[in-house]
Amino acid sequence: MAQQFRTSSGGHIDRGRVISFTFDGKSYQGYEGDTLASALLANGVHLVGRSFKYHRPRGIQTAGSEEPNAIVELRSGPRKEPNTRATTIELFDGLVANSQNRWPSLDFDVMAINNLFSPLLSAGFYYKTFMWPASFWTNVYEHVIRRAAGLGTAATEPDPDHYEQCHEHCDVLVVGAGPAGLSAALAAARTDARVIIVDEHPTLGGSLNRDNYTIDGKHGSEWAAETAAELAAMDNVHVFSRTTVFGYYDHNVIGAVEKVSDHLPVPPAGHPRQRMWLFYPQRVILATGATERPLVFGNNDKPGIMLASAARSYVNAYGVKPGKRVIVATNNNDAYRTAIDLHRAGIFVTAVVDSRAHPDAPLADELKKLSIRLLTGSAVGAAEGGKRVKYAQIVTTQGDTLDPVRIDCDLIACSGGWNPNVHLHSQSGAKPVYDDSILSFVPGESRQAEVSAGAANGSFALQDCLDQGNAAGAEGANMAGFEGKEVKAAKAEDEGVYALEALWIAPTPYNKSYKQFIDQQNDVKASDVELASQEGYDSVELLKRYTTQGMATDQGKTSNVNALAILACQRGEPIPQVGITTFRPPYVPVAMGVFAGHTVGNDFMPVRRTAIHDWNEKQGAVFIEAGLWLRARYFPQYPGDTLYNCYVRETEATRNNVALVDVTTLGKIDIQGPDAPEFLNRLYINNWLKLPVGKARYGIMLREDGMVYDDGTTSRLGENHFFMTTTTANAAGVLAHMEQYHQTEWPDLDVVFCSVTEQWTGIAVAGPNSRKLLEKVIDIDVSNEAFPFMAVGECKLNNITARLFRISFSGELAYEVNVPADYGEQAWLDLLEAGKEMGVGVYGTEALGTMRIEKGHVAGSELDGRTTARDIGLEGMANRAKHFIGKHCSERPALLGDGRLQVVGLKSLVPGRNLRIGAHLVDPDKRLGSVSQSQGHISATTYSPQLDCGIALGLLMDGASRHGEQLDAVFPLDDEKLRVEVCHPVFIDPEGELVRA
Amino acid sequence: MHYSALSLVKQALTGNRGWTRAWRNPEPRKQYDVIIIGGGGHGLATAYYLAKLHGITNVAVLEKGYIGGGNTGRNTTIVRSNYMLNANSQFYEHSMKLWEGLSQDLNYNVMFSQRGVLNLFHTDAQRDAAARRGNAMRLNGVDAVMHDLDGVRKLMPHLDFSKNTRFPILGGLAQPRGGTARHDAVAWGYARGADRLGVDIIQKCEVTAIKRDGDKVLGVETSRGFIGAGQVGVAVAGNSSRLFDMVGMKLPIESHVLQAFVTEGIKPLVDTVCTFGAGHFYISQSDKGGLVFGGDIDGWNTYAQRGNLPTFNHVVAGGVTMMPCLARLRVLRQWGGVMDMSMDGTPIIGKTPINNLYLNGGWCYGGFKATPASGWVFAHTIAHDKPHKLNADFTLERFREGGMLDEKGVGASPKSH
Amino acid sequence: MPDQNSLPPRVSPLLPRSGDHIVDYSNLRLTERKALTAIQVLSFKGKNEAVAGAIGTALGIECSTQPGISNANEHTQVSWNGPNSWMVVASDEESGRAPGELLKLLQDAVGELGAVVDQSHGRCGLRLSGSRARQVMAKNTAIDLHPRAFGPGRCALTSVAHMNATIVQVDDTPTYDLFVIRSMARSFAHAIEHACREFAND
Amino acid sequence: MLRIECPWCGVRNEDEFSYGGDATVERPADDASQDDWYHYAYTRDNPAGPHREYWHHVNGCRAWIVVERDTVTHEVFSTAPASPNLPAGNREG
Repeated sequence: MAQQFRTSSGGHIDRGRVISFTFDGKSYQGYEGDTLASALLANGVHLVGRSFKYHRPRGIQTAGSEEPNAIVELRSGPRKEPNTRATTIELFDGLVANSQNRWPSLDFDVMAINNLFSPLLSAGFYYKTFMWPASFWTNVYEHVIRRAAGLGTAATEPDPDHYEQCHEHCDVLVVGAGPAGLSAALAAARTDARVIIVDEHPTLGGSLNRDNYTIDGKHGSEWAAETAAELAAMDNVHVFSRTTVFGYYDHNVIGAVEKVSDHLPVPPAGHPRQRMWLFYPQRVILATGATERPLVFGNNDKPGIMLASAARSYVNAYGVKPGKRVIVATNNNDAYRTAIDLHRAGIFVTAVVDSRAHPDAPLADELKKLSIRLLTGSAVGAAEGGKRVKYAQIVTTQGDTLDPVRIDCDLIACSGGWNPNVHLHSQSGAKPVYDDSILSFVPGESRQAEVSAGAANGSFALQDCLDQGNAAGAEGANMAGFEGKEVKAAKAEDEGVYALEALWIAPTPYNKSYKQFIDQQNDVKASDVELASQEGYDSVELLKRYTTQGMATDQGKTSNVNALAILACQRGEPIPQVGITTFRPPYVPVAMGVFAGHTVGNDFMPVRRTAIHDWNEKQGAVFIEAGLWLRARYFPQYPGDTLYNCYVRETEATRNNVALVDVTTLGKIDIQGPDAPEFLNRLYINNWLKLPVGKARYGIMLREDGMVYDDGTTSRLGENHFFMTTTTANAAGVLAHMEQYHQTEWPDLDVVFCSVTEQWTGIAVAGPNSRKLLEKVIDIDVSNEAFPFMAVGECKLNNITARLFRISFSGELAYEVNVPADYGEQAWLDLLEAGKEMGVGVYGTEALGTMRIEKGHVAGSELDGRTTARDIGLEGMANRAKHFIGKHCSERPALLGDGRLQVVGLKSLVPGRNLRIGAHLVDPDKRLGSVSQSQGHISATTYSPQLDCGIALGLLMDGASRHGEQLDAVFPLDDEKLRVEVCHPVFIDPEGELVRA
Repeated sequence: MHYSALSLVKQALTGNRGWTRAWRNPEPRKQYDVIIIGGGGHGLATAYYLAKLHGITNVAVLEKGYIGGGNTGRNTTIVRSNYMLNANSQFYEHSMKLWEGLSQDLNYNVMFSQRGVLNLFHTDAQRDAAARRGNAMRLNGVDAVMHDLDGVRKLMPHLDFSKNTRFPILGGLAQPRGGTARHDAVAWGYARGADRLGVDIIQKCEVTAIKRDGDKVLGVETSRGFIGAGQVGVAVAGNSSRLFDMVGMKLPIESHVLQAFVTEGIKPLVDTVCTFGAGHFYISQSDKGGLVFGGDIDGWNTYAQRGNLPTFNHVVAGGVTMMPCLARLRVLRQWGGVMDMSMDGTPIIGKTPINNLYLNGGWCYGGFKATPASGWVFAHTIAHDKPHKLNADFTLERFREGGMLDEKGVGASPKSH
Repeated sequence: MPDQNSLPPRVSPLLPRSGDHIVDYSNLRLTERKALTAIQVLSFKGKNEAVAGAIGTALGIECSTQPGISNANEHTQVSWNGPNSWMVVASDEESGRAPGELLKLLQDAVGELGAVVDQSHGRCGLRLSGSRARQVMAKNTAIDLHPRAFGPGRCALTSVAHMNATIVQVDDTPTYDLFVIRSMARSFAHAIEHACREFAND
Repeated sequence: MLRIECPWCGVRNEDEFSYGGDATVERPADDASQDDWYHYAYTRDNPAGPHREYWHHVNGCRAWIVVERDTVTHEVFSTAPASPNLPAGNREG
């Protein structure tokens, strides 16, 4: 019969909406409002997983995100999510879940054999063995361990869903929508402050949806619903449900994850699966409640053993009977609610086992009225049963344990007390402090603009929660600058007293040794803690690392305090002295997609395109990444065209005729002001004061440490007006560098500058016929007399106002035309049109590289941040009589001495064989593969059509003085070597006659 | 006691009651021949090699908290020697060789797993740089393999190999002997090894001042009183500046935080260490099943050992771009370790202007993999009062003289290394 | 040769998406502001007030030295663009000015007091308008655009969709003008469009 | 997430800024000793506690600012323009 463990009525589920799902291939039914856990329990399914190390059967221990045991593989295919807590999965139609870490089946798991060997698998056992023979570790042992470790299996296909990140500011942020959180939000909102309230559940209310409280004469859950509705209706309030705050970061920045679509089979079109929220509140109120801790006794991990509050949740919130015959075990008053609520739901509560000698009298009377047996000064010493608890051995907490009382049951609901959820408080940088009255940690002194209220603050009485929330809300708003008249908090009818007495480990029946679990997910037992401390791993951090307690996916939410207490017992010290481990984000595990957000795959980084990009694309250009830019690398023309014959063709077209190249990506900086010349003079190693208007000059700038930073030509457009070009790679860096020196070192210089990289499209027209081409479209005289090498001027290209520069990177007669970018493509087309009859070509970065190598122009691969001006043979440019950035550090002895890598040219001595970038230069005739001293490397290579030979630029130890030497260029990665001759880096036209022609 | 399969079985049969402390918990003596400040992997390794290789056993390691509680226990446990510059390549390769016999040497399984390290490249320029580095490695006797797409696919089958991503993968440079180790075990193994040779490991002992007589150190003031020493070695990377402030010295170091992250445990998915070339992201899978990953430092001075969001988001965006199936896996923990970021990205191991005071720091994020060699050369430097040739280039003086070892070529900018 | 003074048409960096609405929902619209004139003005040392005054007089629009302020008439915006800088943005179509006229006007007004730099072709302008516009912006920028913190007449230099951008609020709809560098225009428009999709059917 | 107040633009997230390092190092005069230049280029106080440092509002108004920040708690005590000659940002509220 379906859902035979449902109560006849009650619960916040919609019994009208039946939902089907499957677990381990078997179909079940539940109701809307169920979690996977409540639906499984409604169907009597308690065995849901196997433990990490011993593969012991495990059930459902909690009803929330602290669940250590009931973790399953949710969904399938590319949407599969391993290690998902059944207690937090909202049921949806067609949900598919499977148990993990078992083989062949959950019911029969062969690895359960580990249970027998458990004494061998004591804490840290792997540090003590698997060492012989050495090679066996990586090849044998580790594979076995790795396969055994881990829980679920990950999807291997790309995640089809989308994630995004949003930002919201507010005056008061309330975390948690239980009694404290709701009244805090209400109090703050009434002052008209901007309020955000966040709760991880689909409905607000927290413990009010779990317990039978009365507030202002209504059932607690009713009051919660009405308050939530009131808040939602206020336009200064933003209510987030299904949203978990996972991190409290510096400067009061709060990270949260909103599960937008996880309660649906797939996200609706255009909607993300999950969304990260970054909240920027003035004040934060932490109303994050408390987490119940289990009792530590023999076999306390068996299916059918759950937290007392969880049992209550399932009955009250989900209308599910978690058992038929129940023992409630406790060391405090709170668990009595469980006994009473379960009894009222028609479940047989066979006994309440209270470790305290003298429990609260009124509660004892109430039990008597309900004729529930009460055992005082007693505890469950051990549970027995196979895949479900069958009976408990009850021992007395004082005196001997030799005649335990056996009580049959199918559910043990236990409470070891409550731990305030101080995680976010701790993440904020504060230190929680130990409070002896509740045997747990409570918030300490605040380090950021946060305050805790209610159970999170160690106050478990309902009226205290409402009052503290109310006060914190008003105060928070007030501190954020909002006044409001005082409103009293809602009135609770509840005299709950907590009255906790310590019971860290229950005595075991007949003093037999049992497995008493502390961290159930990582299978850490009380005996492991004892062993660790015996071996000297006795500070709390060492303990965690050695035993792995608290390192599992539940992050020790239910185990940390118990472990600490047991360690303290071991060391015979009070708990505060043993210390507390700091909590780290995230509060609950959060999908990586959430942190990645939208900027993944193609959107990982923006693409930068020049104005000529579309034309290049139409021509079938092959592009290359240059920073974020896409540049045309070469232009295949015919079928079968390769990189090689394209760049050869494009180079020859340039050298023998004329061709265009898009140089838009170079950085361009407009510099103006009376002190502009002086500023440049300090920036560059060479002289700038006397550069005539209408002229360009090549410049080199260093970093303060004396290494070459960037190079380029800068032109003087007017007396106080310069136009600088930088390399593509350093465009942004050079501007920031200039701003830094101007604002932090030389603020008195009257100069301003801004980037104009984007304003201009740059087109280089290069080749012996470049002048002839330009004459047809440019309205000024570009003859050598009127417009000599390094001349700069304004002109019109057809009707477009343009800037013309007589500069050359190719080493040919060349000009560079800059036009406003929206005209860039038109200008490019006009130039092609004008050059048509002379057969103008285009070229890409590959041919550009070929020509700069032939010409010995250094570029990024030589200016690798480790070379000085001297190393690249341009020390002569430096004017050391003036001051410039990097001057002094470039004069350090090691930079002037021998052994520096210096730029050289290299020629392949093997006809038809080209050199390779990344090859190293070594003494000739060394056996390939032998360890040998690298004397340098090849930084840029090409085949030179001009010289019909493979040439290269390289950095060679003391290279400047080694022209003519022969070396081997070795490429051990591919077992290649090639004989080369060292030469001057300028291969063609050393006098520079062509550029001046 | 000696660890072996046999001892495990014997203890198992007797309820594991016979295991003794892995290291003693001694009271500090008045005077030691050598004091090592810092009970992390480097300090403990130094003490171990001082005792084992140089016969200096009257040694104390002073740790302000608990051993291995600093960067040793906070890093992403990657071991590699895939450096370009000769000095680095040779030093880290020496470390690699020590790793290869470490478990047996220490009789403590440090779980050194040579599953390989793979650096992806996505542009021609990156491929060229990888070639230069890989060839340099080979010339220095270090293993290196250049992989094309198919080679990469064999090692990391679940990466995004499509062209439909911002920076498609072109290939990768691998060091097959690289891998990972169990970070805590390294500290504990060296501690146990040193302890067995007579070294005193003194926890909860914070150095508050360094007592000097001119340019000679006499000993250290600590939270547990004054302790005299013939020589003092400082191995507190992350806090080197604070220690040397005690002797009025400024170092070419800034402290920055490097974050690390781990996901929930899953069955084997990532079988090598893999780094993304188009963003800051590297990943490996621990023997416990968690995917351990990291990226770039946050890039500003800090001594706070905690994580932060902007870098986290950028790092994960790179990870999901590289390997799209990661998106659904959950991050379990985010933490941070404080790095000594040196001014050229390379460590400083050697003498200082103060005669018997020695510095081992500036590790940036290369510290863990260096642990064995770092201790090895530092012990040699202290024992002989001069550097071994393996750390001869790692002097403090190199910055003054212009002998920087700048792998990245970004200059005196710690945030960029 | 084409006729002496006819300029070729300006080519939008957003082609082929230029022109029509990039997003056109009932509650949301993303449209390119085509062929804008954008002039950056920077003041020399100690000339900030003078330059602001000169711009104000030349355009008849108050040019504020106060950060984050943008003033406009029906066709021209003057927005604060940094400690000593403003961006003057106008649509020649709406203003009826000839190409280059605004540049000349500002050059004459500013003279030796500062630098006047044409950025018209270096910036792409997009207009995002509709009841959902603020939610779309919340996905792309961390700054607070809530009416209590921001509004018409305010501008901000910040990061939008991880790209440097200028936000100018035009009206209470709300309507925002977004300016981004030309080369990134397509990536930028794509990111904003993607952030809008959630609201396609509401 | 550091939230840094730009004197002109107001409080912005750290990812709008790029870090410029210790703002207390003073650039030596051209005739200063090599030793001075070594310390300027390389050595830092690197304190655990209050630290004066440069930040560049590179994704904003492009101003360089001096921030006084605690390197342990990350608390920001003050921010100010690096340049005395940039017009002050008399920002409203």
